[in-house]
Amino acid sequence: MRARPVGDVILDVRNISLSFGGVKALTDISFSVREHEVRAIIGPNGAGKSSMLNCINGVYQPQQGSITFRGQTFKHMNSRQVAEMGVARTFQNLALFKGMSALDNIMTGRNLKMKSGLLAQAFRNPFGFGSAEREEIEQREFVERIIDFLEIQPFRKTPVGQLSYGLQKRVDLGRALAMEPQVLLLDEPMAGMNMEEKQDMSRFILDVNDEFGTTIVLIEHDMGVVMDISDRVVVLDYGKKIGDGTPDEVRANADVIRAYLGVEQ
Amino acid sequence: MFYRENGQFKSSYRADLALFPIAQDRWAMLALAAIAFVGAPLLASDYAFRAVLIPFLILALAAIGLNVLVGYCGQISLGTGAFMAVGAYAAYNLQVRIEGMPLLLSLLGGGVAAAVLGVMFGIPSLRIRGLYLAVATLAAQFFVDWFTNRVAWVTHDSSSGSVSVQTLRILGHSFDTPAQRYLLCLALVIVFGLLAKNLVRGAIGREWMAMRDMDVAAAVIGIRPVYAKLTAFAVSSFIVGVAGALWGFVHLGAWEPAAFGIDKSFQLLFMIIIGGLGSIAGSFFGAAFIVLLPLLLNGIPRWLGLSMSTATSSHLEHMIFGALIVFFLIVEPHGLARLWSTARQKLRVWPFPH
Amino acid sequence: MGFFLETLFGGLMVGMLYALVALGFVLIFKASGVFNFAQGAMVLFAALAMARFSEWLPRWFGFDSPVLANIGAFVLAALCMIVVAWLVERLALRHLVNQPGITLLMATLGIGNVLDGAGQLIFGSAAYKIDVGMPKEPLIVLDKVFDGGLLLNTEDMYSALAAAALVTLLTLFFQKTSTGRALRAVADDHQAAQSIGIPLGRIWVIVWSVGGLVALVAGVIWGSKLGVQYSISLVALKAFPVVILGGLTSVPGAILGGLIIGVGEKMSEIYIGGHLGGGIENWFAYVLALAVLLIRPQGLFGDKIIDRV
Amino acid sequence: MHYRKFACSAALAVAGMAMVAASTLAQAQAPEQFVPLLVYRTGQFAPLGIPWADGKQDYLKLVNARDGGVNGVKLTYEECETAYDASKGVECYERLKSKGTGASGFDTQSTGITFAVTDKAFVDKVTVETAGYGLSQSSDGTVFEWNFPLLGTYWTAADVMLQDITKKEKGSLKGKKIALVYHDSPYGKEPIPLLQKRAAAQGFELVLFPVTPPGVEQKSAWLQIRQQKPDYVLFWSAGVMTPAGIREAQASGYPRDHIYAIWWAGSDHDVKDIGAGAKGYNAITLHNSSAHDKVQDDLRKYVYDKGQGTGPADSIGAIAHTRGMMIAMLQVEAIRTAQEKFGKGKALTSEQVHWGFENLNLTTERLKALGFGEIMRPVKTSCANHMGDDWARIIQWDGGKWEIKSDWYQSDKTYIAPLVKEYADKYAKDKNIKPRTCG
Repeated sequence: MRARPVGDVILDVRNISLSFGGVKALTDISFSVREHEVRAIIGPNGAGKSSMLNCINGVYQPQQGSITFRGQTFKHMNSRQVAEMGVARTFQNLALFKGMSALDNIMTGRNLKMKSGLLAQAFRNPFGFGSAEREEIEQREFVERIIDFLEIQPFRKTPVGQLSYGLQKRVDLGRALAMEPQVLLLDEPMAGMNMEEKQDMSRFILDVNDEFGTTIVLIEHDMGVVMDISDRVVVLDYGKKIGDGTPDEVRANADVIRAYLGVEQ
Repeated sequence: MFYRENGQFKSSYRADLALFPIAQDRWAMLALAAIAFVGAPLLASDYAFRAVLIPFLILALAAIGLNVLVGYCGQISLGTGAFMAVGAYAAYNLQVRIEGMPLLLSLLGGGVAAAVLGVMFGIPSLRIRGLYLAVATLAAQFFVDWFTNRVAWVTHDSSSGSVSVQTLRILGHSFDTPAQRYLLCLALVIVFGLLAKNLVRGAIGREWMAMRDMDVAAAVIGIRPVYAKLTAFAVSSFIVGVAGALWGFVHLGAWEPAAFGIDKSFQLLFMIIIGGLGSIAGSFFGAAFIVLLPLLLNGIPRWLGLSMSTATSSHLEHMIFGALIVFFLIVEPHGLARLWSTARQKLRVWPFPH
Repeated sequence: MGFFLETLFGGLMVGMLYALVALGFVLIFKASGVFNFAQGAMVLFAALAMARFSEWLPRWFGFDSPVLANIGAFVLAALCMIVVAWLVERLALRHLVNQPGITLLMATLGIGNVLDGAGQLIFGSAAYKIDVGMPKEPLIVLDKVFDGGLLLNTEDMYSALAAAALVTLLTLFFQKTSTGRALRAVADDHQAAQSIGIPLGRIWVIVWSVGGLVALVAGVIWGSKLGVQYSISLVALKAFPVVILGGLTSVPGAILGGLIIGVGEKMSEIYIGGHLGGGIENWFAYVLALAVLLIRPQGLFGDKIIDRV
Repeated sequence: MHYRKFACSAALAVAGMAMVAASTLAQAQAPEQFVPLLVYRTGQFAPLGIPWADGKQDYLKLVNARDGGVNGVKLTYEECETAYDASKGVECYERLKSKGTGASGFDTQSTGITFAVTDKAFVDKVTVETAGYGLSQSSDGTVFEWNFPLLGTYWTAADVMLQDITKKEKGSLKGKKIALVYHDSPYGKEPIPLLQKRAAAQGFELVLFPVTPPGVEQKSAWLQIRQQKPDYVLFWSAGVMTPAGIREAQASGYPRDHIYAIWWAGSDHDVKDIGAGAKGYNAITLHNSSAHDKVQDDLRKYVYDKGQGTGPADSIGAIAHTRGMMIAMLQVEAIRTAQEKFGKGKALTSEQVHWGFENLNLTTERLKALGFGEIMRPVKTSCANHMGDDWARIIQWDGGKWEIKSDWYQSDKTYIAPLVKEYADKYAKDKNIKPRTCG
């Protein structure tokens, strides 16, 4: 089985409610994520899955509820704090930096780690004065490890815009990994992939979870995948939580079957 | 073929991170520098210096500054002229008010002043986006136009509000001949060009581009929009400010506020569009283009011996400018810089198609 | 008191004239997502055409009825603007579909330059005259109430009325006609519009033509006020704060924005300007707009912007 | 294919560079005197710039056609479009300054360009001729060795306007209120110091109304004028600001005949389209614009009838056109004068022509001979006095044409001289120039 056993709660979401104008996107959502586990959020389109993630990393400010991370409780998360606390995120419809190379995209993931100031960077030089060059090289080395891990060496310098969809998804993941996150939020990492790509991606996700012990919160439509790789599953429907538990429990949950898996009966 | 990289292996990331990883480029750059520093001073005429090379260099510098903001950070500004003006007037005041103020310090001071204003007018960018911001930056333009005109202090109480600078001396060495002034500009442009290049290829540069390409994602990976945007505004206006100071001190020598009017702002914007958004080299291409095109347009008829009225040629100039801008936006949004790198790519793989 | 009212009315009327120019921006932005920096150039181009044709037509066809000349000139100028719109769509816009707004904006800067050059090349760059019989002498009312009476600028008044009429027409056009509705559809979503079979290209030509006609009316009004010369293209600079204040996508916004800016300008110049040495109205308009944007980044009536990831 | 495009444009650019360089290696041939013509036929001020440029070129053509040049020295010329832009102006200046045997003086037609080239002129030893514009203190030849604000400065204008007003007011302006509505730029601000001085001395109140360029909208200024009811309005405008201002004056019911406009706002194109609306509008002029004289007839005879006119024939006699010819005439006479010293029939250097500018002496007879007798008054320059004699008079628009309203005035030196001294000294100090001694 896996190297690191599932630990205690690392991220605890309490009674989150979010609405745009009159429209309710999330109503009173609560669930918890345990260290090292793979936690899936499923639900039909428009169920509020992405909104949930957006609340967690402070893109949206929920009107009610709180989020507890490693014992610290927040009403409003600010993206910067979240990032500093080690939460990384990939995006449903690619949010890569189109104008930049794969390498640079992943390098941005290291920005939090780069400390040298504006002047230091301006006067960066190969002669060993100042911190900038050294830092750049250190971080580059780390990023190269990720590049190897994701097997995208040949595309380092290619502008991501020109990469295939599958590869872009990997770069997206790479950018998140570059932050050395403790919790990794994956928003439909396999959407629009073919079987083979999906298998690769699942492998990467499990490896990450395994090798680095990264806790993973995953939104995915492909039930097969979800049931295979996740330890516990939250089910959302119309912004409400209708189920929570192990894959088997969820499979057995009547509401879930009605709302979601119903089609399969 | 010309660009044969076989046998050039990069054994370290440092090598790969070098400014010009490919040997040919390094040589080309050295050659270029040699021409600029040695060739030009020997060959060029007064006219070439004063009317072509010096304005070209200064505008290129300003374009680099604007490119940091627009090309790299994606915050469009229509108030560049204002920041040039602030640079020029600040430098002027440092010169006339402080006895024995070193010229270089005043120039840098101009930059700092512009940077401060830049940050002030950058603050709205945290809330206002895109087109709204673009128009809002005009506020800077018109405010500074008025301020430099109205506040006598700015012009050292000169009767008409025009200012005029003394002879330029650095460390007791005075820069009178066009060649000397050219070299002064060249040196400054190269220094600031390199600094800018360092910034855009480093961490902060990546932050800027991240903001430009997808600000939400950028925030999520821990980039602070405030920091990224305001640094972009500061750096950009600093460089633009220095350029403005040079424009006033070296190119014009004496000027009225109109010298930094809204036309300048647009002219610079054209430069970076044509030269290449998000490219330092592009800034140079753009500046060269904008400086040379008018000369060509009213030169060509003369050299071909056919007489075209000055009015006609300047109307044509407008039209060709406009047409080219649209053309570039359609065909090559990355401007001359991209054309150049495509050409280079071709040379690298020549004779093979790719 | 009397003076205050005069300032107020003055501001309102000038505001209406700004709104007229601003309207061009809004129409085009609504339907093609383009912030048309060329609007000023279009005003100049239209005004030049109007002025010159009204001068040439009588010469060409040997008649001397100013009314006829004006009507003929207006029609020809209108045709010119439609051709311009068609060319713009052909040569520029259609190649820039779905480009980011900033790219489009820069493109219009280019188009503006072309129009400036072309206009003056074809029609000349001296000062020309448009005379559509606007009254010039002032109207003094209520001279019982205030000493010196209350001065009304008749020309501005008529111009403002013309502007108001135009606005009503356009609103009707957008609400009632099928084309108008198509335009609104396109405005809301290009792809969707295309998918339900609205030909984007044609719509754009239409909306740019409408923008051109608005520019023509603005050109006639400003031209008969100032005479036609290069500088009237600069009235656009007066309209920018109006558009962003009112919101790029809202016709009523343009009108209200115009009135606010108009009044704000005059009030600031007259009541604050003195203490600052005067000449502040130009930047004050922009600062006013900026201030509003800080509270409502999409302008008073603009559509709200939400991030989706 | 991008590459090909790029190659082409690159080639073009290189070629251009080469040509530009080549074109500057000007070589002198058979006695020809080069006159640079900086003009703006486009942009904001084109309506003024076009007739002005035509006038300058027409006169040179006339001299060549009628007299075969100056003592046999053909006048060559080249126009360079500045669009009133300082940087473009500098380019023109640099391109033309050393053409032929050297440029024989620049009429920059622009305040901004004058500022920018003044410094360069010091170094290049080229004359900058700014008849009726430029820095007023530059009439002090000891400091401004190379500037010639011939015939009058803005201080002349302001002074003469006030003289005329004083006359209208039976000799006293005490307790009067006089407004200055000005183009908010160095050009528009130039008269303020003198006006303040006179206001203090004559006891009238001076109120200032800056109008932000381009001045398409100046309602607030005129509303305030309507409220404060100044007795007179001095109107220092340019370009579109002029018609816009007159319109506002009309619309706010301010009597046009109490407006005094500077010469740049007193040309035909400024008022003719407004017609009756501008009836009574006063302007100051350096010359009898409405008068026709031999020079115009000659111009028709020798140039326009041969179809070699620069502009439309009907612009002959227009104020701006006449002024253009006058400026060109002064330049030609400077050349002629210089030839007296450096050799008749010889092509002269810029520096030699400068001597001519400094020793101009156009007597009534001479002017008559030149065909300018009706148009202007005698003028005599010297090493110290680069303005010469500043004669100006007031003209008035009667709804259809300009009419001469006043006799010739000359500025009152008791007000101007000390100002010139003060500002010239300040300039000298700022630029640490050592004033030369004239004698």
